[in-house]
Amino acid sequence: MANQAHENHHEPHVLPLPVYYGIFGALLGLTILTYAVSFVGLPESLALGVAMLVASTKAALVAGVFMHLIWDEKLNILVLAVSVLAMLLFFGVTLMDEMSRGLILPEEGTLFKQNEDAALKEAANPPPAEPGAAQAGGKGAKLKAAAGSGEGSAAAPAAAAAPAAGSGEGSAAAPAAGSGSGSR
Amino acid sequence: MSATTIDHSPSHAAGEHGHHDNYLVAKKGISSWIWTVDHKRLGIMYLAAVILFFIVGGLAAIAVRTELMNPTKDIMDADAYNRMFTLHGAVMVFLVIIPSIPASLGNFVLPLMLGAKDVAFPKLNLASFWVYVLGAAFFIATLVTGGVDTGWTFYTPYSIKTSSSATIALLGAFILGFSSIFTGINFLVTIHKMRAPGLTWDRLPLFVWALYATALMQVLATPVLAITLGLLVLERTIHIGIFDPVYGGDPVLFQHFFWFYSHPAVYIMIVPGFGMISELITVHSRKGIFGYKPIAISSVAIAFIGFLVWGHHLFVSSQSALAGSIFSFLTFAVAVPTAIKVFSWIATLYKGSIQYTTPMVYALSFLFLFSIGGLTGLFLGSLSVDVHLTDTYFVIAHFHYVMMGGTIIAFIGGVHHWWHKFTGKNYNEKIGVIAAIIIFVGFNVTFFTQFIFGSQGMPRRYWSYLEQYHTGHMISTYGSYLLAVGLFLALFNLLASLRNKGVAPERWRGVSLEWETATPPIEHNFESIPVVTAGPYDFPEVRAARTGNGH
Amino acid sequence: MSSATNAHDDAHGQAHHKFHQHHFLTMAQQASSAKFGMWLFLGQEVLFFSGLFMAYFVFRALYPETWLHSAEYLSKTMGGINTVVLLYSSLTMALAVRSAQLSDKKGLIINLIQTIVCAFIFMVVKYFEYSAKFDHGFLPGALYHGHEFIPGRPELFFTVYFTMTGLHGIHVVAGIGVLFWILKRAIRGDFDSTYYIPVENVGLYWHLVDLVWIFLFPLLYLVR
Amino acid sequence: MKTPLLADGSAATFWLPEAASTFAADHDYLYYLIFWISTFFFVVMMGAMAYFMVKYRRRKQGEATSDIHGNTKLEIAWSVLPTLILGVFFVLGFRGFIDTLTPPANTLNINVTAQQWAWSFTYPNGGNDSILVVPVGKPVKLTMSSVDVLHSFFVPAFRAKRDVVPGRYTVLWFQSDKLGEYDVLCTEYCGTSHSLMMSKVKVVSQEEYDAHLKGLTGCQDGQSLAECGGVAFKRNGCNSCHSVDGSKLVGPSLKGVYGTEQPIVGGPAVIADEQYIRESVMNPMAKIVAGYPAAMPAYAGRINEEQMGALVEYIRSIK
Repeated sequence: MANQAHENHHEPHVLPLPVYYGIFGALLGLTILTYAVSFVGLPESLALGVAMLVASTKAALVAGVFMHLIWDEKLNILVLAVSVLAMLLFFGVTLMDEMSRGLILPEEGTLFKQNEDAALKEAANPPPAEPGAAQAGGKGAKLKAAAGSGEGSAAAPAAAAAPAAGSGEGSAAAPAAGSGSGSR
Repeated sequence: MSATTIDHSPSHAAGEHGHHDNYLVAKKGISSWIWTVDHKRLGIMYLAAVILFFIVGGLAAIAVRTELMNPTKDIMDADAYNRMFTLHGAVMVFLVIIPSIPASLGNFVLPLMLGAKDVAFPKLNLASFWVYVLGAAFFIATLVTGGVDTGWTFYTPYSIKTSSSATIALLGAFILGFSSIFTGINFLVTIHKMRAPGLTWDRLPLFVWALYATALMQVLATPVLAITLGLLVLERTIHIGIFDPVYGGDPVLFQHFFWFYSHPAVYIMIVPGFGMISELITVHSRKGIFGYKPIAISSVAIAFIGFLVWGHHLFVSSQSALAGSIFSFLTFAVAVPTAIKVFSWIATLYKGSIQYTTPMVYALSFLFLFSIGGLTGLFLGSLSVDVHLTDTYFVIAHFHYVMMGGTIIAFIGGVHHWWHKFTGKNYNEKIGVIAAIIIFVGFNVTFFTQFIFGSQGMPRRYWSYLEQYHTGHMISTYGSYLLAVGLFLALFNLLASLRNKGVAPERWRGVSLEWETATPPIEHNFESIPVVTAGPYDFPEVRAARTGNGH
Repeated sequence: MSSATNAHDDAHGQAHHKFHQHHFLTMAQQASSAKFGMWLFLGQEVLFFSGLFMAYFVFRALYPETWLHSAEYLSKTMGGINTVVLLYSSLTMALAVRSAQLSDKKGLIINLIQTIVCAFIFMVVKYFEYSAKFDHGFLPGALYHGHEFIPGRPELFFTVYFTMTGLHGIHVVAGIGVLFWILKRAIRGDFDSTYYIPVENVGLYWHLVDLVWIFLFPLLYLVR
Repeated sequence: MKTPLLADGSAATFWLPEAASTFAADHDYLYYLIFWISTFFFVVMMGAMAYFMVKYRRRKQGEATSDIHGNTKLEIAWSVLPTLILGVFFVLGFRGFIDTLTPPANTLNINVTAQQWAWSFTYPNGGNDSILVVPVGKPVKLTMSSVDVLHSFFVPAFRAKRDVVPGRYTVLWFQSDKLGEYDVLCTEYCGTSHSLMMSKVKVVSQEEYDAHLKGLTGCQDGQSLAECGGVAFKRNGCNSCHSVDGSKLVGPSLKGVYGTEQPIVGGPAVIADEQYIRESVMNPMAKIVAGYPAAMPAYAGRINEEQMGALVEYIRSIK
């Protein structure tokens, strides 16, 4: 028959209270663990990995027990699995692109250094009528005191060998870019 | 899928003499329509809205083509032109093609095909319709506030900087997204939980399979569009910088976000068309479908692989070569199930009893046009050829062959196919066929020309162009006028039938469940829940062949 | 092959329930459909949030120094308190569903009230965190005017911070709304062991809000 | 790979424009390969359809049809065959794509700046021009960036296209062995005058190229300062937004503007003197003339002092 719904779900499936308290205790413990690990000073990628591992465990506990997924229809588990899979594909492929832009040509993977494109910022400021925009230029300039507004946005990055009209100013800006983090 | 019994359904299911009124007259007054939770009335309301917006988008297209008749200014300046092609694209994509088959035909037919009294969540269905109207109202509002000039793709950073009223259009598309998600959830639950007894997965009409694959994509992809457009609205209002290079954001990231939705959206648009064609070809040639399982499964396969090919819109956009290559590979992978479908439809005609009804003429012209659309996709999927062709009229022609030659033609065919079921009236068959042929000819004149001057290098979204493309544009414009004539003729033919009195006799009779109820259907669809004992295409003619006693 | 039976009045002899909708054959079918629909909605929520997580990962990869330094200005303590508050509310929500399953009206009401109180505490803590960011000029994008030097693109970090926690906050506020609705119905006595699917669905929604926070907390506050 | 389907490997055909770059032949080969294979399959499919349409048209209501549900061998065949053919297309396309992305060593490097709605090419000696002049038979590498929105650099005759993205560099290379003049088009929608954002690429002999390069920096001998400014005006694409005959384009016309009073958004009117013109070129956002959009990019760092002086002189001369 097409509808399993006729058959199942006659009586509610009730879990004993200690299960709930036990899961809550485990969640608290894992929270304390991840909080404590953040003070250890692990290298960044390792810290990210550990934090994600702990968070995934917590998520599995909440989804499995609090959301009753372990005892639920298989279909509902499938829904969650498919949506998480779609999300991971989205992350994976987009990140793969962002990380491999400079694979063939290094300059293609280079975002403009923040100080080099101050002129770009000036040029692209939205019309003053827009709220919030009017302040943008001023405080931007104040924060990035190192930036000279004259540096040409047309200048090629140091990586690109091509000399450009503004190359003089461009390379002058390059040391300041040490604080910026344009490249991958 | 074949059933051994010929006792197709209980006789009392077809309640021709029941004491229930049909859905059109069961309740009276405007408010009984506005607040209706009846999936059939909602389907009709969607149908009316979709046709209305198709006319709006179509008139915009005529205006665009007229302007392009000559390389110089014909009827509008560059700014007006940019707003006009954006209007055409946005209205056609968001208001017409996406809801066309699923929300209007699907809404009406799906519960009937499943033998259910309604969709799983009727109130959500109603909400979905009014959310659609609200989103459409935002789109219409942009007309009053001066239009939008970003193109329907809203590429950053132009969409951040433009002074046109893009914010309103973005909010409109954001809202429409939720309408689409609600419909998708509703359909998935309905198909999973509300099938009539005996209606197993391998007895579902292929239209239902197609709607299932579509709904899956609507639920999984549309939320990404919603968050993208939401971020873009914030980008325009408070400049949050995610897509804006001025603040270190990445404009190409927007394209990833956008196409992660919009490529599956292309399949959201075409897969229901596939389902529609499966119904038309079988019913009007009285044949079971050739290869039920491959067609059903390829719908779902296309839905899944469709999530992995979005980057083929970004081959020249500074996407990495690695990503581009992977996307190209997967794009070719999605071509295989599509090819299988087309082969199967053609094979279905073999040893059929083909009647040249209006819906069948649309189905055959779909096969012709969609084949061209699919094959030209191979040019665009090949990395090096795409470099030359992308962003030219070749792409315009390609997606019109798929979206219009595919989805819209299937949609019009479907409306003719079920018009009698919807209204109880028969339209003029001769005029219907003539209109279908005019549309077919006009379409090819308009868009095949564009393959040629597109290959020659004519870029898209150009208000004026170099002299060498003049002849092509002129032919294309004349073709579009012919196309418009055909479309209006088809519409008038359908509307004229509404003036006939009484319920006309049925001219073709399928064997899936929607044909088992009264015409027009009663308010709760079935007098009693039918029990299914055979597949969806087990026509008497097929059974006659099987038992060998065909006369 | 089954023969043609009339399924119309074939409702397993169940009495017609007050909340039984006519287009479902049985209460069990209705409950199962509603729950499947809710899960699909949650699946769509996962993808909805994924856009912002995507932005987080991309910009973290493009501006690693910014991420390392900007996170210093978020309070681990406040984030930690909110984590515990949300986890506790998740527990009370799960217990509320359990009470409904056992037809325990009093337990249901008490657990729902506890959940709502936790949601309010969460929003109050969030308010203090946000006002601290506003005072220091740590605002998204063009609004950013922080005085402390943070390398790279701090405005992007705070864009990601505000959009992620903001969208999550909107979900918490919406959650408070539906919790009040379900509380009202619980007081009216709508729910018992034969009909508790609205409680269960609101519970699923509330747990998802918790799930999102479980990932937000380490990503934004802890990993530096 | 030569292309056997073209009479001459480089002349324009019905489908494709003239081919003038080294990788155009490879591109055209694959294009025609896909074209003919597609045509073949299309004819077979439509032929079968037309045959069935005639052979199996309905002769009698209710005539028996057939109980065919599939044919496993046939279905496997028509799954595998397309897969193999598509695999070939992918591999050929991939190879061609990598070629267009990988410039050889020893390229001539030219920087491209795109803005609404003009192209600007910066040569190795620092000279700017609004058209691209390249020596014949030499690989050229363009390092491109945009100052405002997305653009796309497209030369149909070279089969070369690449988006130009603000905030990033993109690279496109080509080599042309054919003297001539080819169209440069913008193919990423960029606003009002998107369709007018065209330029030319001239493939010339090495000597002509060298001479052209020399003429780009500063003013020529015997040229008046105003004339020199007029040339700079065109080369920097100023004329795409500012007319010199009084007609209104995106920006104000410069006819007779020198020395007149200009209304400014959110501030007092200013006299259009030399100081104001300099500021307007270098930092246009400082004072926007009322009634016009704030659309002009900054030229600071892109125009040298000599050109700036000549520009002022030119604007003064437009009466």
